[in-house]
Amino acid sequence: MCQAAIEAGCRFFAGYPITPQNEVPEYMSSHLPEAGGIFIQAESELAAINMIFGASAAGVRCMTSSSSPGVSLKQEGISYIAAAELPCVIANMQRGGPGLGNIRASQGDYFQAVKGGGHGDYRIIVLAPSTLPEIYELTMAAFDYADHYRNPVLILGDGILGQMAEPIELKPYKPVVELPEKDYILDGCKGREPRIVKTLLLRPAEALVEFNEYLKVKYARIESELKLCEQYLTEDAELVVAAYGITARIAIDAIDAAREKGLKVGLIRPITLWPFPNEAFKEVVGRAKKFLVVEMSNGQFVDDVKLAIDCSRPVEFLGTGGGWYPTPEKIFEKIEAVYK
Amino acid sequence: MCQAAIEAGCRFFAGYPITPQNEVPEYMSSHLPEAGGIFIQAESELAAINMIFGASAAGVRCMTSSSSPGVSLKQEGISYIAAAELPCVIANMQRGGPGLGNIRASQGDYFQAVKGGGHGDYRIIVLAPSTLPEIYELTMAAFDYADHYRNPVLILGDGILGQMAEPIELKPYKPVVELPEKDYILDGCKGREPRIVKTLLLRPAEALVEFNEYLKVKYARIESELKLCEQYLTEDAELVVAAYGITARIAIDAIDAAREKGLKVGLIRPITLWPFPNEAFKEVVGRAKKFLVVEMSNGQFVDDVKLAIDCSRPVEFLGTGGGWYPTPEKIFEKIEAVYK
Amino acid sequence: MAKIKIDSEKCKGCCLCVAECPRGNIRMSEIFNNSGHSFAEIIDIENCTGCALCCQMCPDMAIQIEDEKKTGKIAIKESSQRKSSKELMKKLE
Amino acid sequence: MAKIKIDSEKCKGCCLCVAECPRGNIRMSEIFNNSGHSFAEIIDIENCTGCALCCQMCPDMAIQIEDEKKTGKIAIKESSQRKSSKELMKKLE
Amino acid sequence: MLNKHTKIIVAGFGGQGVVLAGNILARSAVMEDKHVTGMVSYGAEMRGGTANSTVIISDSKIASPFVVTPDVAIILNQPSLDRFEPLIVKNGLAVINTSLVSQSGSRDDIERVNIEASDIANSLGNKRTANIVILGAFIKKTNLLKPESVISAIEELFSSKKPALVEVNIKAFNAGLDGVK
Amino acid sequence: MLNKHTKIIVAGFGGQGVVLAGNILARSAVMEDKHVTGMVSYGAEMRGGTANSTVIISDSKIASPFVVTPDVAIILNQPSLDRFEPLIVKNGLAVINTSLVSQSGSRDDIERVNIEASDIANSLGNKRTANIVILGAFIKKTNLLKPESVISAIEELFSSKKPALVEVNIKAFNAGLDGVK
Amino acid sequence: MKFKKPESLYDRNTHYCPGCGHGIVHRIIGEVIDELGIREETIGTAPVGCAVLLYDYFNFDVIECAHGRPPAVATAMKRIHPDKIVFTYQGDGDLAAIGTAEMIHAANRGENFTTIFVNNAIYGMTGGQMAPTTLVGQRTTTTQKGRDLIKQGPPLKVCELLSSLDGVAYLERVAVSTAKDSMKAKKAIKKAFQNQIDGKGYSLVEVLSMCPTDWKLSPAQAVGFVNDEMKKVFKPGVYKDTDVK
Amino acid sequence: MKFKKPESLYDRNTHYCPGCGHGIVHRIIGEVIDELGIREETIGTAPVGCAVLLYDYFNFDVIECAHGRPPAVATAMKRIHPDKIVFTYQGDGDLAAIGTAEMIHAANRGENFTTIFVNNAIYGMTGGQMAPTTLVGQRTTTTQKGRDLIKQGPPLKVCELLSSLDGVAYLERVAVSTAKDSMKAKKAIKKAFQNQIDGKGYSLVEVLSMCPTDWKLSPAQAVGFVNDEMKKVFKPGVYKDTDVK
Ligand SMILES: Cc1ncc(C[n+]2csc(CCOP(=O)(O)OP(=O)(O)O)c2C)c(N)n1
Ligand SMILES: Cc1ncc(C[n+]2csc(CCOP(=O)(O)OP(=O)(O)O)c2C)c(N)n1
Ligand code: SF4
Ligand code: SF4
Ligand code: SF4
Ligand code: SF4
Ligand code: SF4
Ligand code: SF4
Ligand SMILES: [Mg+2]
Ligand SMILES: [Mg+2]
Repeated sequence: MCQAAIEAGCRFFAGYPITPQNEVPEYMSSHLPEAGGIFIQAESELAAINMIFGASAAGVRCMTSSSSPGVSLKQEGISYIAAAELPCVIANMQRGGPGLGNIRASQGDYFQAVKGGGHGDYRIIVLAPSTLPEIYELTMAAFDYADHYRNPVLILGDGILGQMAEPIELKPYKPVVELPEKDYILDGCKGREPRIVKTLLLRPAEALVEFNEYLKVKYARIESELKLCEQYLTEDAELVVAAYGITARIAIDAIDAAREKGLKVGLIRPITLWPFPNEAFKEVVGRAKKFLVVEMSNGQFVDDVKLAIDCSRPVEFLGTGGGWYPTPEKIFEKIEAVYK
Repeated sequence: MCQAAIEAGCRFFAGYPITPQNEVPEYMSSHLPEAGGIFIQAESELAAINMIFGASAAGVRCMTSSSSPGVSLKQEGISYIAAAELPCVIANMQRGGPGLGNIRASQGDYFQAVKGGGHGDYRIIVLAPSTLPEIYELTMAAFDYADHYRNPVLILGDGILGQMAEPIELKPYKPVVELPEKDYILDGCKGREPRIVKTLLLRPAEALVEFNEYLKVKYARIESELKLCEQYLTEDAELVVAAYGITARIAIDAIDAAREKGLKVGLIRPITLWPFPNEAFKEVVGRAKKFLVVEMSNGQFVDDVKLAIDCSRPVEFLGTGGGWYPTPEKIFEKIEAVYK
Repeated sequence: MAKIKIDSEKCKGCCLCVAECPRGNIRMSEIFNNSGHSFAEIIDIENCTGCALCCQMCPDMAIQIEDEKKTGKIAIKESSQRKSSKELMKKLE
Repeated sequence: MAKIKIDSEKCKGCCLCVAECPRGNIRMSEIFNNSGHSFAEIIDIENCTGCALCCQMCPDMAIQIEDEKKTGKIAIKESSQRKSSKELMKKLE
Repeated sequence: MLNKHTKIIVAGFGGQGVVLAGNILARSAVMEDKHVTGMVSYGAEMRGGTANSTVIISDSKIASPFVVTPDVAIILNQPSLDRFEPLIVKNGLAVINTSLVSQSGSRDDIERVNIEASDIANSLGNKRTANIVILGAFIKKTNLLKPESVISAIEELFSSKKPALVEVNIKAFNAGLDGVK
Repeated sequence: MLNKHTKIIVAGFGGQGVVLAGNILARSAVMEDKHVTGMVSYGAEMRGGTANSTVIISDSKIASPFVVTPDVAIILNQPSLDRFEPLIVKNGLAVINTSLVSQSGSRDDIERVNIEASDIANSLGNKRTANIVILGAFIKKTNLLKPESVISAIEELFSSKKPALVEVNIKAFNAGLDGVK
Repeated sequence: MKFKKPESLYDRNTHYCPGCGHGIVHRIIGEVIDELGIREETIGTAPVGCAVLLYDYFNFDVIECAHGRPPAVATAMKRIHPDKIVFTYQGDGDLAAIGTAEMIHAANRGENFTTIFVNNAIYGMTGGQMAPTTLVGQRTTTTQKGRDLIKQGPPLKVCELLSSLDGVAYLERVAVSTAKDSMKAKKAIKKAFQNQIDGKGYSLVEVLSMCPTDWKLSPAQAVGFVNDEMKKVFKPGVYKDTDVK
Repeated sequence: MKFKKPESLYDRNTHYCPGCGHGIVHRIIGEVIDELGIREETIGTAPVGCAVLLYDYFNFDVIECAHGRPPAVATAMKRIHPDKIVFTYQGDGDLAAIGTAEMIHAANRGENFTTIFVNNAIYGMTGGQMAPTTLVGQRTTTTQKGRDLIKQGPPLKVCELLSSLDGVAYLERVAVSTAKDSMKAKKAIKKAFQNQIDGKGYSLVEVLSMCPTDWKLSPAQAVGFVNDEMKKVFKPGVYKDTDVK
């Protein structure tokens, strides 16, 4: 992730240590300065996210990273960044919650990430990689989406992705979308009118309403343009497992086992959690009789699946909360149980 | 709200000023000490919510209050309190967002309140009053629910409710649910084993998973027991307007107008937003042909309405973001437009 | 004599300049400006030393001094307030 | 003579007591305890003054002194570690 | 929208006591066992600028507490007239503090009560009572509430915080009542 | 579950170098262009206690990176044997550091390779190389990876951080290879 | 003598109350920036507080920050644009309450930006609640009987607090409650900016300022409150200056 | 001489690394609480940091707090139970980084509880990142070439920082790097608790402590680091004592 970020031109990182994502600031602290960038170990997550606010307004590609409790502390800042329409990349390597919980992998922050844990009607783009090579690619793309849409992008990973090893083929950075000129940067008003970055919209009285109308349109545009989703053996699947991130990988083992037993099971794996790839789900609905949602939480992702298919098929659920992962065996059992 | 809180035995309040809810700490600062309680103006919302964490563990009924950005800052703390199963009451008098936004009334924090803006699989009870007398009653009840379920209760109001006047009939406090003995209080271990309040569950490795399983059951119990909802003219309604809080009041004017024109329109108003009163919606679905969701946001509450009725009816939407309220006229127009 | 100007529409009537003037040379108007404030007026332009203490104190940048060398007339912007409170008082008598 | 006791299963082998003993009266074992640590041993119980400096320094409360008056035997809990590293060394020769 | 309630707006500069005037109306209505809601708005400004306070008084339950098109506008200064006069319902009423409002309004489908409230207040020795003077005029004109209720409300609201001001405010109210033929 | 991959677990005390051993395996597999995933777990403890590292090596794509039932368990101490032996698949393999494991395991449906890795490491003058010794034994037994790959991986991983240790670790690896007939 | 609106300020009426000290501080900052010729190099940060709209008055780049976080934002800004002039403008709620940690750590890291700290002993914008700098005995909407030493503690003295930090270059406390004070304040603020230009590290000027509205005093009384009460507790003066040994 | 496990501690092995200072501090606290006879009146707070599990070792009521927030929690606890003994136990990350604001304000309010601040110049639990108190030149996982005075600023000195606050009753810095130091530390900690019993207000004892693991030193070397390096920068001594005029 870090390599990808630096490769993609990230030149500012601010973070505060928290397990399980300490590798990120540690890597950044030594490699970012070598690449001419700035690393700051902030005094807290609050300071970190607000440094990102400043860094983004200053015009550089920037990133922060944390894990669940730390990301909760960043919610106010994220709302501000979204409101100021500043691009940035935020990583959440989720751990078991609520509270201090534990440091195992989890997907318990889905709601926070996808619905928005901060205040107000804002949206952030949420990417959910499931392999290290994908993290590499999506991290690069995250900076592009952020700049393209002038919006925060969250990489929703988990403790496992943060601590596992897998070979990555290093690819040179190439933007995946057009990158508009940054005409909002604050760097002194020499030769131009002063610029203001702000989120308070008092006057005229309708200013904030209009801004929210604008945001609605902007978000609708993102929704229509950006939806990533992967499918596996869904062509003839009667039961479609829906899972994202690391859970999807585990599900594949279970699906392979089910296929061996002749069960027609496939997988749909959203890569963007917001925007949610509704179309892909709608497409699959035509064929599938049932869905099975598997997630490392007690049920958050499941709502979006239901909404995506307009509740038109039964949606079964297998969840594990508290930083524990479902084994392929468990998923297989569940598949067998719900498959009819 | 404050009077109700004190009447219900609230004896600890910690808050940080923010418009539009400054009346709350101001009232508390003078009246709570008179009632023998403790008022602390905290140095920040973070400090405030963590003081509540301490106060609740110390065994007193306690409360904090804020508005949108301040509530974002409390998300980590709320996750901790939910994880520690400590009772407390939190008020959010929502204002326009995202970011600093403005100080008008808004319902833009629905997701944060209902889905949970903090990390992990926790739930908080969310009450959405629409009149001052209801605030009075629900505030008292909030303390009871909090104690009964050992869970945080959020009163989701808005800037208007915070600043309007309406006669209230003062009623003496009477618990609405059974209040279990508080056997978790920390007050020194004289004559008993030491107690620990904690949210880190490391050992055995399954501890947190088991705790989350338990939480799931607890939440399911709350869901089955606690659902408040009001209906207005839904018996024969072909179009049902769904709205909560202040918006529902505005909708009533529009519905009355529609009725005068012979349109069969009714209102369903959830009072508990979590647990969501699915049953009431299901009951209405049998008769209604269509739903119209009205909310002061660009679309957050609408998802829960769809899920409550299993997407079995068209759900139209009228939203106003940015701290602006829909006028009865606008709602009426929309009713006319979608009514067929 | 300093070319001192008080912008009556900028003035919010706080009176801080009045206390600050070493010559006691500023008073508050009896009429109101558009924002409803009684505003500061120079009593005697000849008496003003141009020390700018009033300017230093004014929170609203309502007082400016154009140039200390040249003499000139004090230009108090005409308030667009319609009636002075004195006039009102009279009516009531 | 102090009735000093080192609990070898509590000891984590940090050696801090060794440096602290003014009599140089503590050494580290050549065998390991159940947690895999070489642990502290009193060299000569007679030589111990019971000054408790070692106790003050021990991060693991592994050293206790029962009573300064009475004499007694040092009770070093037997480690349940099976082989000493010396024995292992020998085998390799 | 449905004219079952009387919707009132009191508008002026911040500092002219519009909030207090609204409170007095609301309190008086409560005393008469009417249904009432009150609301305050500081416009877009935090400090200075205009402020307004809206009150709905009714014999039946009030749903929406918002006042978009007032039946009565109690106007304390010029900008408030400019802003709210166009919103008054047809055949509605404007009560105007002519001490601070010079241009007469543009509507000819509403009624008007003019009173030099600020001047009267000044003459009573407390210019801050213009809000109460104008309330008097409003009550005299509409009889929406009993003068006694308003006087009790004034007594109640001032006596707790500033008892010294009870008297002058009652005077102001009476001056307002008398100011309208 | 489906035995297309070789699932390996390396387990011992924190500090015995289980993570490093896992890394070396993973790195060697990458050099041979195999698919590989690696993962680390510190158990429930933050400090001290047991640690383990799991590696999956395969010729085809790897989905789940978790190892629940290892094909091979490389065991550096007694608690790890107690914990992981029961999980080894039928006909799987346990490579055991008998220097620190006295009770022999209870399974009779698995293969066993015993090596006194800690003693050998000690004899090489660096007791921290027991993890590498045992890797040698494992490679010798299974031929899963080429010894040269492992040696390259050792060179690569140490040369950047602690070049002084390259030599003794290669020695340790070779001693491990030789330790198994 | 000449006295004109500085170029760094727009010719606009402010939203501040009559007699509010913010206006004076704005004017001084504008003059200093003009005199140093750095308007086109300057990036200001706006706090959440009565001065949140300062970008409506200042004629240069400004970023409005979340309540209390200007030091974090300025840290990033200045590190990324080391050749620009960055300053934070913060109230006592913003800097000394919710933003305590950010302020202390930016100061201690010796970030090379300038802080103008407007201490009016109250939360102005939210309507007059107690601030960390509220005086003992001072009435506010949340201490209606006056701040109590036991319940709310003594006022927080920011210059004194920061003076022990090795990373800080310059600390001075001034006032704007008399013309003389304002001139002193200007000198201090100019030095604080000059320090930044010279790369000396973190400089903070605390300005004792009037809030007549929330103190419920007339502007003249408010000036008196600063001169007679505040200065007694918050002693004006230089608290640290690495130039002076 | 007699030396036994205090009643306030359970007879358990800790999870701390060999040579970790937390164990010594625990023992001292246990002894002090025993000696003052307040075990059954005591409510401790656990930080997030290596000492998060301290409730597994202490034999009295404990509340585990969010990272950095023990002072807020303790404030509420003590105000509600003024007759109980409340203390916070915090690391340098917990107290001097993320929890700076809470610590300063509780101290300044003069809350009548006791803080034991374990300064080991590193983030122990998360694996050795720089702490605010990391020494200049000290290598950590986020300052691999050593803390740089310019980039990361000088170490934050908590006792010096707090000494200017009027609300604070007692501040002392001690160490546990020698037996002698430990005995001094015990005296200081006892006084800090006694102050609370006597209602004197906020007392904080900063304890310089070893973290051999994350310093990547042997326990003996770690002791040397405290004695030779840390004490040079963090000078032991009494920084404030309202008893002494
Ligand atoms: C997170 C958050 N908390 C609280 C507020 C509300 N708030 C706005 S300004 C302010 C305090 C203003 O006081 P100060 O910083 O002293 O500035 P002043 O208005 O006195 O100049 C507060 C608490 C907010 N906007 N955001
Ligand atoms: C909000 C939040 N941020 C970060 C962390 C991760 N974290 C846990 S402990 C710790 C620092 C520990 O250092 P210190 O307070 O010095 O205690 P030590 O372990 O050194 O005793 C951090 C950053 C967390 N748990 N929660
Ligand atoms: S310039 Fe000096 S003398 Fe002239 S009016 Fe102002 S203060 Fe008075
Ligand atoms: S100081 Fe300025 S605003 Fe105040 S009265 Fe004088 S001119 Fe007017
Ligand atoms: S008690 Fe004193 S003399 Fe005896 S072993 Fe310990 S340190 Fe040495
Ligand atoms: S100090 Fe304690 S733990 Fe360390 S070696 Fe000595 S007895 Fe063992
Ligand atoms: S409230 Fe106070 S600080 Fe704010 S503008 Fe008014 S006088 Fe100034
Ligand atoms: S990491 Fe450091 S502070 Fe934590 S237990 Fe180990 S030695 Fe102690
Ligand atoms: Mg202030
Ligand atoms: Mg530490």
